[in-house]
Amino acid sequence: MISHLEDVIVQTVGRILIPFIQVYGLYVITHGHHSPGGGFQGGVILGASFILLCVAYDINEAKRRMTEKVDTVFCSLGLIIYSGIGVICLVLGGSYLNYSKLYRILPVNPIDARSMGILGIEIGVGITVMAVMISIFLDLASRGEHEEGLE
Amino acid sequence: MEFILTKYHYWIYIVLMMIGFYAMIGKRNLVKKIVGMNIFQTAIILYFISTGAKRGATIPIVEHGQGGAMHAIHAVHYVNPLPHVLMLTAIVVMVSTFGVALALIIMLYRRYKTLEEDEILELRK
Amino acid sequence: MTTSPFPILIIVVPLISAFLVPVIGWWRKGLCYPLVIGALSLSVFSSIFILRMVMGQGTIHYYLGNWAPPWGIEYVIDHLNAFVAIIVSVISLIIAIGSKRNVEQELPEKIVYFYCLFLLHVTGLLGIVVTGDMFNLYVFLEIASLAGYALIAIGEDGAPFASFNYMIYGTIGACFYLLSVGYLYVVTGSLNMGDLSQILPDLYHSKVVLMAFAFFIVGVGLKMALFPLHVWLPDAYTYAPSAVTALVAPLMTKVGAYVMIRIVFTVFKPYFSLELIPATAILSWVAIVAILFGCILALGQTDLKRMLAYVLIAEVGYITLGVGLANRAGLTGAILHILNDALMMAGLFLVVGAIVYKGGLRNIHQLRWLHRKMPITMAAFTVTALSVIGIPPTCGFFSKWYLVLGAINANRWLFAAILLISSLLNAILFFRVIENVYFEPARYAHNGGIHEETSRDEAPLSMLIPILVVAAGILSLGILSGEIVSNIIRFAVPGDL
Amino acid sequence: MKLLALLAVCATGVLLIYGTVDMPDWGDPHAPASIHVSPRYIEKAMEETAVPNMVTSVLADYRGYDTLGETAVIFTAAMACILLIRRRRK
Amino acid sequence: MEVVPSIRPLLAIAVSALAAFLILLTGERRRNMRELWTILASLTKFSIVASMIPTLLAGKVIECTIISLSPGIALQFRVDAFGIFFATLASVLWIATSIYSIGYMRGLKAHAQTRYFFCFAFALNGALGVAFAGNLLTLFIFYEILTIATFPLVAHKETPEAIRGGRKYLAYLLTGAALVFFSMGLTYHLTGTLDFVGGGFLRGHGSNSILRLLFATFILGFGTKAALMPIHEWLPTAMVAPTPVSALLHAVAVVKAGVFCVLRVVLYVFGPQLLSDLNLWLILAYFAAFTVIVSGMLALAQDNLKRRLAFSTINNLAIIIMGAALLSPSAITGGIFHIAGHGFMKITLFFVAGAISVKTHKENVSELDGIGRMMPLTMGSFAIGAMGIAGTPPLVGFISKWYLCLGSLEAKEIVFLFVLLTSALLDIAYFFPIIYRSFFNRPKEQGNSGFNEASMLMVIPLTVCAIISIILGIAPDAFFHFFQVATLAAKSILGIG
Repeated sequence: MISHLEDVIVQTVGRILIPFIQVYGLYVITHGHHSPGGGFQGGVILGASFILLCVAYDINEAKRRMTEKVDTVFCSLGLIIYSGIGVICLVLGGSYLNYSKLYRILPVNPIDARSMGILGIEIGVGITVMAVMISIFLDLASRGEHEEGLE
Repeated sequence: MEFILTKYHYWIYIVLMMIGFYAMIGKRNLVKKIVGMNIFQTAIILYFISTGAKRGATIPIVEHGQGGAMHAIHAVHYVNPLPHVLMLTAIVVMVSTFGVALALIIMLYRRYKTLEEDEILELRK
Repeated sequence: MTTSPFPILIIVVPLISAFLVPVIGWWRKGLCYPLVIGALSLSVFSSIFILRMVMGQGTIHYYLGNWAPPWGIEYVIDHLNAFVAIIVSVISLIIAIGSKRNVEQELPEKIVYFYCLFLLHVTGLLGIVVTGDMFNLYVFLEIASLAGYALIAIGEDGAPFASFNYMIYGTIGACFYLLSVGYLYVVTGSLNMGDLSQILPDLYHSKVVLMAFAFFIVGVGLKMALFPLHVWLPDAYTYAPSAVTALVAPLMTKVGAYVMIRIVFTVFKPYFSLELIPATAILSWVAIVAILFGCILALGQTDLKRMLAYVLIAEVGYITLGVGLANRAGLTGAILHILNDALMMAGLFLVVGAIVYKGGLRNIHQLRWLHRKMPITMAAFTVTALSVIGIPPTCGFFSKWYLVLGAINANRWLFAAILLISSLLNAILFFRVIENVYFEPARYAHNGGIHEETSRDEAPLSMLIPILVVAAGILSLGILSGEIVSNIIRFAVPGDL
Repeated sequence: MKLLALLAVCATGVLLIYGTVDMPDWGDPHAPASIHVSPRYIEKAMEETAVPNMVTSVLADYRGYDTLGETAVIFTAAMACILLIRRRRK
Repeated sequence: MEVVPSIRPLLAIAVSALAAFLILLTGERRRNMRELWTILASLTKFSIVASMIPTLLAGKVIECTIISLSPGIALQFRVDAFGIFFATLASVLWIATSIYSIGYMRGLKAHAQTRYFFCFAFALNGALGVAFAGNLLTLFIFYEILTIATFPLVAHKETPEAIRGGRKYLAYLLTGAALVFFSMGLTYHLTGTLDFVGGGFLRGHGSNSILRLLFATFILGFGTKAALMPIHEWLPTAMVAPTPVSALLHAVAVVKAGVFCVLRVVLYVFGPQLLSDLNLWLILAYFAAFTVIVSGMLALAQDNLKRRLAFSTINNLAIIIMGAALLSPSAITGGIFHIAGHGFMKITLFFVAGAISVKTHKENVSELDGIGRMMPLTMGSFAIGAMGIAGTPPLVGFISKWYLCLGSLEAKEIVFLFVLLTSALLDIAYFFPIIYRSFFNRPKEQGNSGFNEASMLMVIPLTVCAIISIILGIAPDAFFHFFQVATLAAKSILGIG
C-alpha cells in the first residue's frame, strides 16, 4: 500500500497542534452549559485530533496511542456512562434519566443535580462520539485492512 | 408578492430536497446516490431550523450566564431551541447513515471493482 | 403517569446489553450469546408484565426524565403497543435461540458484532413500538434501520448491493417521515402523539396536515414494503444470512404496519382518515393489488427464500387491507394478522435456516427426500404453510376470517373474493413445495416403504425446539384467537370505529 | 427510468410546495411552533435545570432520551462499519 | 328439547387424533403394534358414539362447548339425531375399513403405510367433527381437516397420475371451501350467529336476492365435496387412490360429509320454511334429479369397475340430496336413512373391487369373466350390494327408496317418483352385467379357476357389511336404531312432535 509520506513540517505542526485541539475539545464538551457546544461537537473535535495524528504520521502510530480494542471499549464506555446515569436515576426512585434524583448522592440541590447529570451525559456522549469517529475513520480510510496503513 | 416574500425560503429547501431526491432515485452511480442522500437530509435540516426562527430574536442562550435567572426571560427574545435540538440529532443520524453507506460502497467496490449500478447488475448476471 | 420501571426496562435492558456485547466480546467470545438471550428474555418478561398491567389498569403513561408531555418524551402503552411489544420481543428471542447455529456456521468470525447489531435492531423495533413521541420514533426507526442494513449486507453474494438499495429506499422513507413530522410541527408546535391528536382536529382542513399525512403514509409504506414501494424487499431478504432474514422478515414489516395503524387511527382521528380524505379507500385498493401481486410473483419463484419474500409482500397487503377497510372486524383482522404473520414468517424462515444449515438447497425442486432427512422440521413447515394458506384451525385462518368479515361488512365483496383467491394461490404455492417434500418418484413406490437412499439427519435441538414452539403457537393461537380478540384486540381497536 | 424518476420528483416537489401554502411566515414570533411548546424551554430552562444554554438543557434533559437514542445511532454506525469491512488480523 | 352437557363428543373425536399420533410414534418398525392402535381406536370410537345413542333416543341433545372462537361463535359440539346418525355410520364403517385396509395394504406391500394409517385416523377425526359440529365455524374447521387429511390418501401411490388426481381433488375442494368460507362470513354478517337450529335461522334476515346468492354459494361450496353433477369431476379421478380409501371416500367420510353438510345447510341453516318461501327447494331438487339421471347413464359407459362405482356413488348422493330437497317428512327420513344404507352397500362393493384387484390385479369389468366361481363369497356379497343399491327388497336400499317415493308423493311432485324409478332401472342396468359375467361366463384363460378367495382380513369385513345390509333391510332398527334416529331427525327438522 502507499507508504505514508515523511513530511517534517506536517508532523511537527501536527505534534504541536494536537494537544491544543484536544484541550479545546474538552473545553467544548464541558462548556456546553454556557456556550454553543456539548458532547457531540467536543467529541468530534477530539476525534479530529486523532485523525490528524493518523494523517500526519500513519495509522500504526495512531493505533499505538489507541488500539482498536481500547477504541471499541471507549465506544461502549461513553454510552454505558450515559445509560448508567439513567439507571442510577431509576435506582434512586426517579424515572429513567430523571437527574434531579441525583441530589441524593451528590452534594447539591435537585436543580443543580440536573445540571450535574447533564454534564455527566455530555461527557459520556463526548467519549462515544470521539471513539466512533476514530473507528469509522480508520475503517473507511484503510478499507478495513488496518495493517496496510492509509491510502 | 407578500405571500412569496414570506414563503419563498420553504420553496428553496424543497427544491434542494428534490435535487437530492432525484439524485437518489435517478442517478446510476452509487456515490452520486449517497451525495443526493446528504443533500436531501441537509435540506430537511434547513427546513427544520427555519421553523425555529423568530424576527429580532437571539440565540437560545441566556445572557450573562448564571445571572440570567435574575431578570425575567421572554420567549420572544430567543429563537425556538427545539428545532436545533432535533436537528442535532438528525445531523448525527445523517452522519451515521453516511458512514454505513460508505462502508457498503467499499464492500461493493471490493467485490465488483466498480460503482456504476448498471455494471454491477451486469456482473451479477 | 406510572413509576413502575417496566416500560423503560423493555428498551433499556437490550440497549445496555448491546453496549456491553463488544466489551465482553473482546474478553470472552462465548459470553455474548448468553448475554443476548438473557437480555431478550428479560425484555420478554417485562413486556408480558406490561401487558398484564395494561389489561389491569388501562393505558400506561411513563414520563422519561419526569418531564410531563408535550415538553418531555413519554411512553404511552395501550393494548396495541403492549400486544405488538410482546410479539416483537418473543419472536426475537425465539429467533435468537433458533439461529445460533446458523450464525456460527455462516459468520464464524463476526459473532460479536453480529449479536451487538442484532440487539440494537431489536431495541430499535421495541423503541418504535412503545414510544409516544413522533421524533423519538424517528430516532429508534433509524437505529433499527441502520442495524438492519448492516445485518443484511453481510449475507451471500449480492447482499451488499441489495442492502445498498434497501438503504436508499429506507432513507427516503425515513426522510419523508421526518419531513412530515416537520410539517406537523410547524403548524402545531408539538411532537407528542397524544398532544397532536388533541390539536390536529382544528387543522384538518389545512393543506400542511394533508401533505403531512400523505408523506407519513409514503414513508411508512417504504419501510413496510407496501406494494409499489416494495422493490427493495425481495433481494434484501433473499441474500441476507438466514439468521438475519428470520429476524428481519417477521418483525420489520409488522412494526411498520403498527406505525401505520398508529398514525392513521391515533395521531389522526378516523374522522380525518375516513371522511375527510379517501385515504383508507386508496389504502385498501393498494393492498388488494399488493396481495395479488405478491401471490402471483411468488408463483414464479424457484428459490424458496425469494418465494417467501414475495409471500411476505402479500401478507403486508393483508394487514394494510385490514387498515384500509377501517371497520372493527377489518382492523381486528389486521392486528390479529400482525401476530399471526409474525409467527408464520418466523416459522418459515427458521425452517429455511434449518434446511440451509443441513446443507440443503433452497431451490424448491431440490427439496425431495427432505421429509425423510428432517421429518420434524418438515412437519412444522407443513403446519406453518397450512396456516399461511388459511386452513383452520391454524391461526392464519382466523385473521382471514376477520378480514373477510370486514370486507363483507364494508360491502366490498370484491375484496372478500380477492382474499379467498389469494388463499387459493397460496395453496398452489405451498402444496407445490409440500408435494416436492413428501412424495417420492414413482419408482420407489411399493417396495415396502424401505428406503436406503437418505438416512435421517434432523436439525440440531437448538433449532428444532424454536421451530416446534412456533408450530405449536400457530396451532394453539388459532384456537385461542377468540380469547386474544376479546381480551386484547377489542380494546386496541379505536372506539369510534 | 430517468424520466420516471424525474416525474416522481416533480410530483413530490409540487405536493410539498402545495403543502407550504398554509405554513406560517418566516420568523413569525406567533407561529404555532413558537407559542405552543417551546416557550417553556426558553423561560423555565434556567430555573428548572440551571443551564443557561437552552439547547443543551433541552438536548440533554427535556429530550435527553432522544440524545441517548442518537448516541446509540452512531454507536450502531460504528459497529456496522466494523462488521462490514474490518478484516481479521492475519 | 333438553340439553345434556357432556364431554363424550370431544372424546369421540379426540380418540382418533390420539391414535393418529400413536401410529406416527410407533412407525414402520412395529407394524402390528401400529395396526393394533388403529383397531383399538376404531372400537373405542364406536363404543363412545354408541353410548350416546340412548340419550338421543330419549329426545335429549348432548352439548359440549370448548372455547369461544370469535365473538358469538364458540368451538361447540352439539350432538343431535342427525349428527349421531352420521357419526354412528362413520365409526362402524371405520372398524370394517381399518380391518380391511390392513389386509389390503399388506397384500400390496404398499409403501409409507404409517402415513396412510395416520391420515386415515385423522380423516375420521374430521368426519366425526363434522358430524358433531354445533355451528358452521366448527363444521368448517373439521371439514377442512378432513379435506387436508384425505389429500395424502388420494395421492398415496405417488405415481404421476395419483399426484394429478390429488391436485385435482385439492383444487376442487379448496375452491369449494373458499366459497363456503365466503358464505359463512355472509351468514354471520346477516344474522350475527352461526349456530345450527332445526328448521333454520336465516329466515327474516337479508333480502331475498342476497339469500338466493347465499344459497347458491353454499350449495356450490359443499356440493363440490358432495360431487353434485357439474362439479363432480374430481371424484372419478380420485379413483387412483387405494381401494380402502375410495371406500372411505365414497361410502363414509368425504362425500358423505359433503352430503351431510349440504343437508345441514338446507335443513338447519335455511330451513324448509325459508326454502319454500324462496322456491329454492324445487330448483335444488331438479338439480339433484338431473344429476341422478346423468350420472346413472355415465356409469353405464365406464369399463373400469371403480369408476363405475364412483358414478353410482354420485347417483346415490344426488338421490339423498333430492330427498332432503323435497322437504316432506318421509322424503327427509328416506334421504337420511339412505346415507346409512348406501354407506353399507357401497362399502361392500368397493371392498369387493379391492379384493379382486389385490387377488387378480383385474380392474376392468370386461375382465371379470368367471371371477364368481373363483371367489364366490366376494362376488356373492357384491351381488347383494348391487341388488341393494338397485332397491330390490328385502335389502336396505329398498327401505330408503320406498320412503323417498312416498316422500315425492307427499310433496305432490310425481316427476321425482319417475326419476327414482329410472335411477333404479339404471342401477340394475349397470350392475347386472357384472354379476352375470362373473358367475355365468366362463373365464377366458383357464387355470386359476377354482376356489381361490382373497385373504380373510379382506373377505370377512366385506361379507359382514353385506350381511348387515340385508339385516338392515329386514329390520331397519337393528343394532344402531338407524331408522328411528332418521325419523327423529326428520321430525326435529320439520318441527313435528
